[in-house]
Amino acid sequence: MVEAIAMAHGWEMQHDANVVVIGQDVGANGGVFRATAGLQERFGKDRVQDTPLAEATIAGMSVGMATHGLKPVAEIQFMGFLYPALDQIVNHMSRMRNRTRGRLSCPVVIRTPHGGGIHAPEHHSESTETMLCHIPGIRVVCPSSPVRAYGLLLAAIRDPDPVMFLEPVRLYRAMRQEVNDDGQALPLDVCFILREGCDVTIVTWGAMTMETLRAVTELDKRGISAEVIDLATLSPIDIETILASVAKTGRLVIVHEAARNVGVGAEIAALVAEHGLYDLLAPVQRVAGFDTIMPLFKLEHDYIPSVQRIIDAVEHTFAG
Amino acid sequence: MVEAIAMAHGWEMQHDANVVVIGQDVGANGGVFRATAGLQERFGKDRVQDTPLAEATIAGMSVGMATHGLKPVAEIQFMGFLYPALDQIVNHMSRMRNRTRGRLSCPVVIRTPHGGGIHAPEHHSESTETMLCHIPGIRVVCPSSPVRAYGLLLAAIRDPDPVMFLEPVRLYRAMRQEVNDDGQALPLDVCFILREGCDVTIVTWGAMTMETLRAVTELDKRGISAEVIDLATLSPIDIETILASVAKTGRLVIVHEAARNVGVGAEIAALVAEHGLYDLLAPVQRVAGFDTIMPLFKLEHDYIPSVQRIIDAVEHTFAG
Amino acid sequence: MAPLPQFAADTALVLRMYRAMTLVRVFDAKAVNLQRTGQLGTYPSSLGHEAAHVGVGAAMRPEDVLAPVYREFGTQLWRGVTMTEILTYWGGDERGSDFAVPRQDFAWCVPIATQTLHAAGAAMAFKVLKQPRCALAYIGDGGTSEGAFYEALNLAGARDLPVVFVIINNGWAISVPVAAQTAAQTLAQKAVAAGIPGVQVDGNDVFAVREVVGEALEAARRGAGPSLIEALTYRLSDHTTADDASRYRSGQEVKDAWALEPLIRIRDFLINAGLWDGAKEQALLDECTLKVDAAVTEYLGKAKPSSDAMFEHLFAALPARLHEQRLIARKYASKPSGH
Amino acid sequence: MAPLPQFAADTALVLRMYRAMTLVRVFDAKAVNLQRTGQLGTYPSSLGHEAAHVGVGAAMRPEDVLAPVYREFGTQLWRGVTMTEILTYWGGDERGSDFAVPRQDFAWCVPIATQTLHAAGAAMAFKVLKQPRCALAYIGDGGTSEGAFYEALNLAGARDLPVVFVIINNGWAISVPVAAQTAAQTLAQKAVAAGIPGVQVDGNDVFAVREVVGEALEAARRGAGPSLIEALTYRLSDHTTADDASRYRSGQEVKDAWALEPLIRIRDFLINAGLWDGAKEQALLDECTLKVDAAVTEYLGKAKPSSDAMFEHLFAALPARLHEQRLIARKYASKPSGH
Ligand SMILES: Cc1ncc(C[n+]2csc(CCOP(=O)(O)OP(=O)(O)O)c2C)c(N)n1
Ligand SMILES: Cc1ncc(C[n+]2csc(CCOP(=O)(O)OP(=O)(O)O)c2C)c(N)n1
Ligand SMILES: [Mg+2]
Ligand SMILES: [Mg+2]
Repeated sequence: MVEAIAMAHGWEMQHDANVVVIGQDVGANGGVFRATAGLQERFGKDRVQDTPLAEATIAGMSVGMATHGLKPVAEIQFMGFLYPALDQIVNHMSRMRNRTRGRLSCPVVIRTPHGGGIHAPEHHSESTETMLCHIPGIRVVCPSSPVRAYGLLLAAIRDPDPVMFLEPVRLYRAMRQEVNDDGQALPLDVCFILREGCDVTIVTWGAMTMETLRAVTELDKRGISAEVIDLATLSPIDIETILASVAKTGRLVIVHEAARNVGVGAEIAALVAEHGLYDLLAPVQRVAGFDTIMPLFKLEHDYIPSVQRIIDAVEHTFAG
Repeated sequence: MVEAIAMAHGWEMQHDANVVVIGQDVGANGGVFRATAGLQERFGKDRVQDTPLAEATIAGMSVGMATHGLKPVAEIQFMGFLYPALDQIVNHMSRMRNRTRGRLSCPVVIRTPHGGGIHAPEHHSESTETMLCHIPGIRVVCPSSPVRAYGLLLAAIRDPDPVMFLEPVRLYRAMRQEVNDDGQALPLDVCFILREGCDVTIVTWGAMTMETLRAVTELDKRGISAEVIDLATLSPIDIETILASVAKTGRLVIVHEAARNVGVGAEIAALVAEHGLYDLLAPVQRVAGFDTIMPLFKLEHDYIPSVQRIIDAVEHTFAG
Repeated sequence: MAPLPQFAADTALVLRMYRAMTLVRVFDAKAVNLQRTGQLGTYPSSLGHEAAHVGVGAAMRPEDVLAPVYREFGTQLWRGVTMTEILTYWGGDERGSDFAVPRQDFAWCVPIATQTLHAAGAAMAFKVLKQPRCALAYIGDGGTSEGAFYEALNLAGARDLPVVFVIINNGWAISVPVAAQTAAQTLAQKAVAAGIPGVQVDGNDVFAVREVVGEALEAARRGAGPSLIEALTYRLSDHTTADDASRYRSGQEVKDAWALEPLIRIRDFLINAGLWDGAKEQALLDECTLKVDAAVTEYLGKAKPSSDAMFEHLFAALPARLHEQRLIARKYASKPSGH
Repeated sequence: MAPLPQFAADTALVLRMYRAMTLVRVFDAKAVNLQRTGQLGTYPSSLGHEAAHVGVGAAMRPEDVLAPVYREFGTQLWRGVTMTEILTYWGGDERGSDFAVPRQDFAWCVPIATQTLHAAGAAMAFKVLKQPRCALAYIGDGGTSEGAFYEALNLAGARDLPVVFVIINNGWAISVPVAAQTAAQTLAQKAVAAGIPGVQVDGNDVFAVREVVGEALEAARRGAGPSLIEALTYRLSDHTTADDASRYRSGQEVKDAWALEPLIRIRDFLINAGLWDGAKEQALLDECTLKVDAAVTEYLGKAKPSSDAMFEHLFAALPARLHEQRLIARKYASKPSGH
């Protein structure tokens, strides 16, 4: 997937001279995950800039650049290091258009790795999308494959408003797929149905699509046909697609890696409890990370929901 | 309510020499809302310290103080200025005990005003408790009256782990109540039933208890008996009390000032959809702030849920 | 005493600066009054800061970009922000930040120090886009304790950005005096951490401010990099209308500071130069009052925005998900009214 | 050249420092090797930093508190952290941070610069509790760009805290050289922003480091306030085992840096002083290898923690709400295994 991300950068920088890439080690090093590999050689040091080691700087300078003619695509090295940038994201990036009644705006993309599972050190495995999704005025996007990473990143860069772009680290290397470098964006604000089914709806996103699709293969064998929805844009949520699916299947399981308490899964469950209650044949199930600190890597696979947990949750919706 | 808060500080500082108050303008000025009025005169400049104007400093030094023998009670002047402190809260305060297997810990209280409705300037009316509730390893508490402010603040200071203490600004001056300065703490991790009823459960917290109780008076007239639950500890949620109430009433309305999308209301709705689905006679209703930027004060009362919105939501649960 | 800068010979300019300083003072008194009578929200007075603010305004070019904090009305008025816009914002209405002029300036910035990074970012845009423009960010003495401020200085230095940072050292950050913010003997020396020049200037001397800031901007414009200026002045008012400074500072200190306030000084200069007299002063005050009153009338006449305003500029186009909320907001909106 | 500090006459101490430097180097090579063979997680080598780290360790007192970043194993070993603990942490197990000794030191701190505020806070506790102790925080050259670092310096200065900040300037922050971090010609001068003393020291000279840091700590301890020390050294290794430094820096630069590496220098001193020879060197290396191997064996023998570990130290007592999750975690836990 990481090549698809570098490719999307390359396409858009080639076609829009105002796109500028900034971040720690994005230049000569091409990013610690190589997501910006080769860009500085191709587009020069003005358009591909290593920043000082300061996340508030990355977000704050993005605001200034975006309000004054550029389109910054910024990398925060890991999601666990995003917090010093939050002040600028919440108090400025998301508000500039509203504050000035459209006079100034912030077409910024902030990319950051998302989630665990690659035996990384402390603070390198976070998935705190909730904190971002709750902020009005920004979009939060999380691709689940190289093709979607390419298309959604192009859409994010072209969007006139700020987008947080969360890249599941487990997919960076694990997932390979032919990607057409044709500059075609995918739509934001909509889910993708990864697989149709009629017995149960499973909503998930990012790397958890992998465990979910594995669980679905097993469920097939057991005669349960699951519809799998990749949420893709985590905020705002495309609830219509989910409600339509639940209306068809009558059952809903939500799978995410982030902690369960006030996770994005809670919002989906709440929306379905509000608008689809009478379609539900069984209680909604959430399969999520625990409400604990993401452990160091010896236990990370005890934290990240397993295929078996997903299977059991689905079966549970048939148990009542 | 602000006097009750100052009183709780005073009691605990008197009885525990390790309690130290820090923050901007908490000293000679006694806090911009007067929540620390008189403390510096009483306990001296070592125990009641004005900090430099830097929120990361306030949180970061609290970590250092708490791990090394003190119990800091820190004030962040408004919730909109909490963001520079989040890095320390998420990455250290909430994790110190877990990281060191209990060797070091962070008995810190961070107090901050919560919500709008007092015609304050930009960034002075935020209620982003979601961002805090999603963090494992900290508690989030929000009192709804002077008596509860006193008792819960004492509990928060005495707790061996970090507590975020959110003080609804609309209650600071509006709400007056006789408070016994007897050093009696109230329990954390439990809700308070403000009013018993049998037709519908309304869960709310902080300043929204005011609109809710007004709505309930009107609903009484219409023959609807509402049970009102003050969530009080927003994380972890005392879901048992809520489920028991919903089992009795069959209907649930959640009222909060914060934006609706991935608000704490979503978690409550999700938990009830999971564990109380068969008790529900009608879809859960959430009455919440809009998923927009909290507007400047000319429109703040168009943003904050009104009594009428609550009444209508309750009636809606009887409409199906 | 340093010799007068060259521009002091430009009588029209000097008079314009004095008029601007007087206007902002008259405006300020009126705004405080509006707040006291319930017609304006919390308001941060600029009393005592007139020389610093007008001096900076006069040093900037229209195409430069200002990143203000919340109090620098003298600079904003000079650059074309209107008194009606100022009142509209502090009256709780976002439309006040939709400046008709200067379109590219940042709006007021309440989260202390964050604006310094915006200015650095704008300067980076000017550099990348090869535009001969500068950004200028204000910051208070208290604001210099925030990490964002140092980060902005450091970024500006490391990338040689066309940006100037102006510290308004008015002695206080609400109730906290400068000596409690830092052990640094001057705030200008904070520039050393970023390897950029730092200077102090008498912030009550409009000539000195315009000269020093003008030089810094010209240096930045010609590629000589950023700089930091500490303007020494005094906050003669309470922090805002919500504050009571008598709780934490002595009346004597304030009284002493009045002796150095900036208007007297330039007025004396004008009188000595034969350019000013009592009649002219009275005419100016009358003119200012008329202007301020006209702005107040316009402000008070504005209808409350509709609830749709919450949704209108959230995104370039409102996502489908929010259409229903806009309807709910309309249904429960309180009735529109002037106030 | 400055004269040797007095303690250089203390042969036992000097030998102890040399042994410690050698041990950490042997340990380091082994740790990198464990990572390469899949027996350890990402690991940040301390190759080239031995003099700086051991010098600091030797300057501190046991009752002082260390706030490390992630790489300062030489200091930690000196203070009593064990090699097994280090491997346990970098092997992905929180138990590694439960130091048997020194109980009050902070654990590794991955979010850059945040530890500087912890040290200042601990120093504040010592001050309020009137304990004659100091805190010492490390920070990298890259780390000096973070706002938190300046805030910590400023707080320490403003409140005269017993804390010493040591910048390990090893030339690089992953792929970013110091010159791209800041326009400041030295990192020591960043102290000026906080009004505290700042000095540079040769970080490859263990005598100089111990002397300069020791003086700073003694000053802090007797109430003379905080200070900032910049130790100049070089990162001879990749940033971590996950990095490939050949992408962004020249082999020649690294080769040149090897000529100044810290072990040769003290070894030459010992040999010249007649305190060291080839046989002693070989014996030391053998001894170090044995110690390292023993630690590795202990580390590899540790069973994987149970899933309960996620819940055990989340709070002092697990809230009721989480009991069910602990059961779910148990049910789905992967099987315990050494690795
Ligand atoms: C990040 C942040 N923290 C706290 C506040 C609350 N606050 C508003 S003004 C102020 C003092 C500012 O002092 P200074 O920087 O000296 O500016 P002055 O008001 O003197 O112009 C504080 C603490 C804020 N607006 N932003
Ligand atoms: C806040 C934060 N941002 C980014 C990172 C990722 N990161 C880890 S080490 C490093 C470079 C640190 O360089 P320096 O401070 O010079 O220390 P050194 O590695 O040279 O010892 C970066 C960017 C981090 N750990 N924390
Ligand atoms: Mg000030
Ligand atoms: Mg370095």
